[in-house]
Amino acid sequence: MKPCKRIEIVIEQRQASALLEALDQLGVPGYTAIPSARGSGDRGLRSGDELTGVMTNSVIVIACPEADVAAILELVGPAIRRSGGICLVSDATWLTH
Amino acid sequence: MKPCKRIEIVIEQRQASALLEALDQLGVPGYTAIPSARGSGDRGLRSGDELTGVMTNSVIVIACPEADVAAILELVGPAIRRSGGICLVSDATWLTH
Amino acid sequence: MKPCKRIEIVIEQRQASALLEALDQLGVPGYTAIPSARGSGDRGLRSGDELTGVMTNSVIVIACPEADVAAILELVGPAIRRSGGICLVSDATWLTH
Amino acid sequence: MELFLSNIASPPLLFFFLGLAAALLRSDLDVPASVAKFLSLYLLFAIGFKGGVALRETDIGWGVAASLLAALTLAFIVPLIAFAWLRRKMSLADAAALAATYGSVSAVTFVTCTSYLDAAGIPWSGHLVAALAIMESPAIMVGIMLYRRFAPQASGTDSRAYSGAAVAREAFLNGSVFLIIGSLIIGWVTGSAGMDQVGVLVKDLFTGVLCLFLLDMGLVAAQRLRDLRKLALVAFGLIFPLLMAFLSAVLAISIGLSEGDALLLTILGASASYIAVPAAMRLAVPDANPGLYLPMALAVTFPMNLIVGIPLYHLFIRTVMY
Amino acid sequence: MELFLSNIASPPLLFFFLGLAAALLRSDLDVPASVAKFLSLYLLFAIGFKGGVALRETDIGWGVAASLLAALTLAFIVPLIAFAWLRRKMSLADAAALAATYGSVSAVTFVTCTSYLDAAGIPWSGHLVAALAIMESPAIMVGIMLYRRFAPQASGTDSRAYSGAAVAREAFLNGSVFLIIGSLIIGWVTGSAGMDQVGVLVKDLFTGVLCLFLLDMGLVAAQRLRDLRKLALVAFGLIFPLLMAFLSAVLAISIGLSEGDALLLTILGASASYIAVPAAMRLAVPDANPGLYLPMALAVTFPMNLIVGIPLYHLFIRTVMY
Amino acid sequence: MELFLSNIASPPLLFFFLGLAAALLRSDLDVPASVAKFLSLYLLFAIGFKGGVALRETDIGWGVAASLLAALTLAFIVPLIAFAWLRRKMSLADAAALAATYGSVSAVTFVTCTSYLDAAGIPWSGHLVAALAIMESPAIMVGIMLYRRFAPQASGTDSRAYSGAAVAREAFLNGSVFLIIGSLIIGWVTGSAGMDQVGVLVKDLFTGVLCLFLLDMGLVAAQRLRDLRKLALVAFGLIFPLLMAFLSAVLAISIGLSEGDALLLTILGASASYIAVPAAMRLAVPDANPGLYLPMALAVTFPMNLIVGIPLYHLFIRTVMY
Ligand SMILES: Nc1ncnc2c1ncn2[C@@H]1O[C@H](COP(=O)(O)O)[C@@H](O)[C@H]1O
Ligand SMILES: Nc1ncnc2c1ncn2[C@@H]1O[C@H](COP(=O)(O)O)[C@@H](O)[C@H]1O
Ligand SMILES: Nc1ncnc2c1ncn2[C@@H]1O[C@H](COP(=O)(O)O)[C@@H](O)[C@H]1O
Ligand code: NA
Ligand code: NA
Ligand code: NA
Repeated sequence: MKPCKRIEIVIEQRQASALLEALDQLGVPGYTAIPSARGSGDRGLRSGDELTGVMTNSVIVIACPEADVAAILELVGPAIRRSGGICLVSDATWLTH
Repeated sequence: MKPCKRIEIVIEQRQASALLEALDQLGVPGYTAIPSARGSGDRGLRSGDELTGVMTNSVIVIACPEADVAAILELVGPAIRRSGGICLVSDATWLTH
Repeated sequence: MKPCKRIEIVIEQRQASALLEALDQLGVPGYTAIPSARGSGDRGLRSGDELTGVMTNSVIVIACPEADVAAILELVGPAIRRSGGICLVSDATWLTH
Repeated sequence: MELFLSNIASPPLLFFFLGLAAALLRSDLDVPASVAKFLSLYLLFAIGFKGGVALRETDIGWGVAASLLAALTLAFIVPLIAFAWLRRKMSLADAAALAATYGSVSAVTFVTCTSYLDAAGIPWSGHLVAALAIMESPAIMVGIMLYRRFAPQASGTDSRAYSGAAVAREAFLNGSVFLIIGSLIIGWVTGSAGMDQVGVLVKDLFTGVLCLFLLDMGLVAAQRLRDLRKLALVAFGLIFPLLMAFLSAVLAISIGLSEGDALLLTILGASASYIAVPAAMRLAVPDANPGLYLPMALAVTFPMNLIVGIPLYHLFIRTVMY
Repeated sequence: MELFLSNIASPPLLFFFLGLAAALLRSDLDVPASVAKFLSLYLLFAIGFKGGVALRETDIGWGVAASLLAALTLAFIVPLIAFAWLRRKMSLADAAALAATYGSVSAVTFVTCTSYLDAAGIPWSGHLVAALAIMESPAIMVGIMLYRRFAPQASGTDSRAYSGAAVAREAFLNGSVFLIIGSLIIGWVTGSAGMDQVGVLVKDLFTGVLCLFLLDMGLVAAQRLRDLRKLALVAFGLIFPLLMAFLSAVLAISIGLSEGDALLLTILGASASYIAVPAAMRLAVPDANPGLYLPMALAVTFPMNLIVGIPLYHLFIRTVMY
Repeated sequence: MELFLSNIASPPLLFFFLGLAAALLRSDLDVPASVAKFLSLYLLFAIGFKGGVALRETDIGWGVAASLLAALTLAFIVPLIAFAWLRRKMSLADAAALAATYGSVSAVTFVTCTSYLDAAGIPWSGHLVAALAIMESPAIMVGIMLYRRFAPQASGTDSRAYSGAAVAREAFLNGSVFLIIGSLIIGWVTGSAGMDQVGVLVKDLFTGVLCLFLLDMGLVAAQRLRDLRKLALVAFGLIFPLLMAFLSAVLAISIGLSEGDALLLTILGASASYIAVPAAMRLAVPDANPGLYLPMALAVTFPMNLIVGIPLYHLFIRTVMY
């Protein structure tokens, strides 16, 4: 087990692919993305029932060493400022294999 | 970054809308809800393959200041006592934007 | 509220059922499983758009007392070594009901 | 015997067996949940529309009134009998939920029965679809009312309890009830001109889609069966519908329904709901265990009606009528 | 009056009302999102293919060229009028997004109108489907360009801003635009031999599937309506399409289109996009509020066109033409 | 040449190209995964049922026995050849998985080939569907057995290793294998009476649904192609099927199959599985890289067979036969 950071991002589904590509280029060790989440926040309700994905969120989880966090947040910040969402960082331990 | 609490609720899908409405009225800063989760717990297996949503869970995540936690738990407690589920609270930091 | 551990596992969807059955037999207090997640990691991209579930992940969340963690990790470790995935452990408090 | 064979050798039932077999052998065959939901919406839409169009061509007389009255009677009596039977044997909540489950009806069983009649060339009337629609809700209300009436001090119903309006909403605005009634009305309003526009979807595809849906129901029923290990409950799920079928068939024959219509009313009396009622019970009677009423309706009574029930009731009706 | 009644009594519109009613009464009826998406893909595929096959049998002459030119003209003018109207009343981003929304078209409205014409036995031409395809993209580009042109110092467009190529991609490679154009071309290439192979799916099932899709659109439209509480916006969503319908109808008649084709061009001018444009706007104009343009197009303008618009525009065209 | 043109100008293939184009141009067109899954279930159900009904009308004689024997022979020989070829060039696990992939068959390729034959008016027999069903499983077992036989000390197979029963389950109870065999049997049991009930779904809609499914396969194939950057593998995915097609065609002609049946057997030999086998390999040979065998079967061999293979093999068979 090694200590790590768990970053959890909620972002509009249509913006998620671009963010994931940017994260890939940054060289994050990996990510997991859950599509089709509903939500509510400053920008009102996203009911997740849309034909277009416009009103739907994706949830992205990244496990990474503490050292990577700053660079990731620098990518995530502008993205969620532009079109809404949240980003939480917490401590975890990672089962190494 | 500011410290916050991350509340994670697993509740039966058919009860989720009512809970989210109640949370809205309480004035939580926001929430994200992931539908169609399977699960198992004290009340047996919920296989998530039902036509009706009866055997399916939703996962709800709320990021909020510590001060809000008590009021939220007061809403969540009776709901999951009635029809099952869990509620976890942990520490996180929130990227402010 | 009582302290507990939150275990979060990302594993290939087709391996998830076997793992959940094994966890059940071990006697975990419960679990929640979210299907159809995309992801990327050491084994490349899993785009989650497959007809077969081969390129799709499941996310499994388990809340349990600290004492159970070791036994669970012993099950999870080999499973994700074989076919990929991650396992994170973090602290939380559990709303008792 | 012949009836049984021709029933079992029909494509819908064979696909139901295929689904059962796949699940029992633990094949990884599965139908995505959203698609199964859609197939069920299609079946409600199609049977409702067909029924409405047929109803339009009927003159509403004594025959229609008698069927609907008989249906309504069954919808109130059956849950009361079920409750009386079960009350002592389990918790109040479970007994009430099972009363609602067995008092209400299964649209898929009904639909399979119409396809059985069509294949056999036996005519049936559109107002039986109206009977189906009428019978879905009352048992839900009866179940909830029984639960409340007998609850010691409204146990399990805390401050955020379920209001009367909410009960009615669950009973009448339930998605499947609403869709079938709506389609019935639309079919009735647009008549044969409407049928010309949507007939290929509503009629020509019907049995084929039913095959695909029953394939999934077979998969789901076999999985649910694993959850249900209490023999007494399995016995109830087999015997109670037989008795209710007997009651319904006698009623149907005594009010002079035709062979096809009598069989449909019988199957309504004998079938148990596994879509509308479970959804309603989770909200209205949350302390009843869905691990009981769901598999009993879906994994015991539904296959029994499909495989043995339909030809058996048919045989009974034939024997009495001719 | 008769036109209104025959429109309202058609199965597709009645199912739209059923969906509206279900949502307003808070029934739990719902169509899974993935299925609704698929139904919309089917409608684009079918209308595109039908249009392409029909186009093949037309000789491309003045009539076709005039319709397409008229369509293109509307596609550039309508968003400019909308923008001029709205610019002072709201933020730049919202005005630009609404201009794109109302300048573009709704394929589902168009498709419902073809089913209205088919039911009435009025012929229409395949090249109107080409007009539909042509009109989807330009308004998106106009909207984005207006937004950039008037933005003080490119506000809201930071370093990761939206490039010109990306704008074009949103406009032309949008999934629904791409599918309808592709199906149109494939229908044109394979002609009636192709139609023989896929005709049952593309033609015979069309109205039936449209019923199911409009059921879902009714559900979604009523839910969206709740989000929209500004009366001025509702008024715009009702009045602006009427004016654009008037403009389009006059244009259609003056270039000599037939009754059916004129109605289709009119509905193209009057309808607002709620699938292609919102998807594009979220990427190109992220600071516009989707809580405005989405419900206005989907919950105000779409039902208005379906219920009142189609027969009203038809009446107007008839009155002027005969 | 004519053969190529008529193949390429068919609606199913054009929709496959449309899907490829959409993905290559990075359009956001997409078909929901659950719907794509359902369309594939439909195709297996329909082809199985049609084959079963046709089989019933054939008298099972030498011709049928010879085809099935030839199919079985190919199912064992092809994976062995593939393994011999690849063994030195990659890890044991990858070689075994690719052997299974290329030894098994693609039902969608087969189905597209039947639609090609139907459009050309060339008859084919129901027992070729039985051949398809027979060929799906053996290669899976051969692949797993090769993997075990050559593994140094059962590397990669830890204590929770894969049992023999599990291997058989993967091979024979795989969802798609099970559905096609089940539908074949049901078609055979119910015969033309069954076909009367489900014919519109199973026959009239077939090519149309195939168009929609190939649209999605085009989208997915183009996306998968991006993952595959090794030229040698692409070459294998193009050349190996050609050789196996040659082998199969010679076998087919030498046992006296008709033109249509020979083409179907050839396409079975030449096609590679991208649904059943990958699912099985993930469990049975987890250390093989799905990023190799999945894109090779889906993004290289499948399009090659669809676009070039079918008419080419047809030309070869024609030349030899007449
Ligand atoms: N406090 C919160 N807790 C959980 N999710 C949130 C919260 N605030 C916003 N979100 C999610 O982020 C999405 C966009 O948020 P916003 O930009 O605030 O409208 C919402 O639809 C929610 O899914
Ligand atoms: N210990 C646990 N960890 C994760 N999820 C749980 C746990 N216990 C219960 N759940 C979830 O909550 C649902 C209802 O739980 P219960 O009321 O215990 O049957 C289950 O179906 C699971 O999805
Ligand atoms: N650092 C990470 N953070 C989040 N998810 C990850 C991470 N690494 C791997 N995953 C998930 O685990 C799956 C398999 O990972 P791997 O075995 O590394 O290819 C990926 O498809 C991701 O969904
Ligand atoms: Na009943
Ligand atoms: Na317009
Ligand atoms: Na092969």
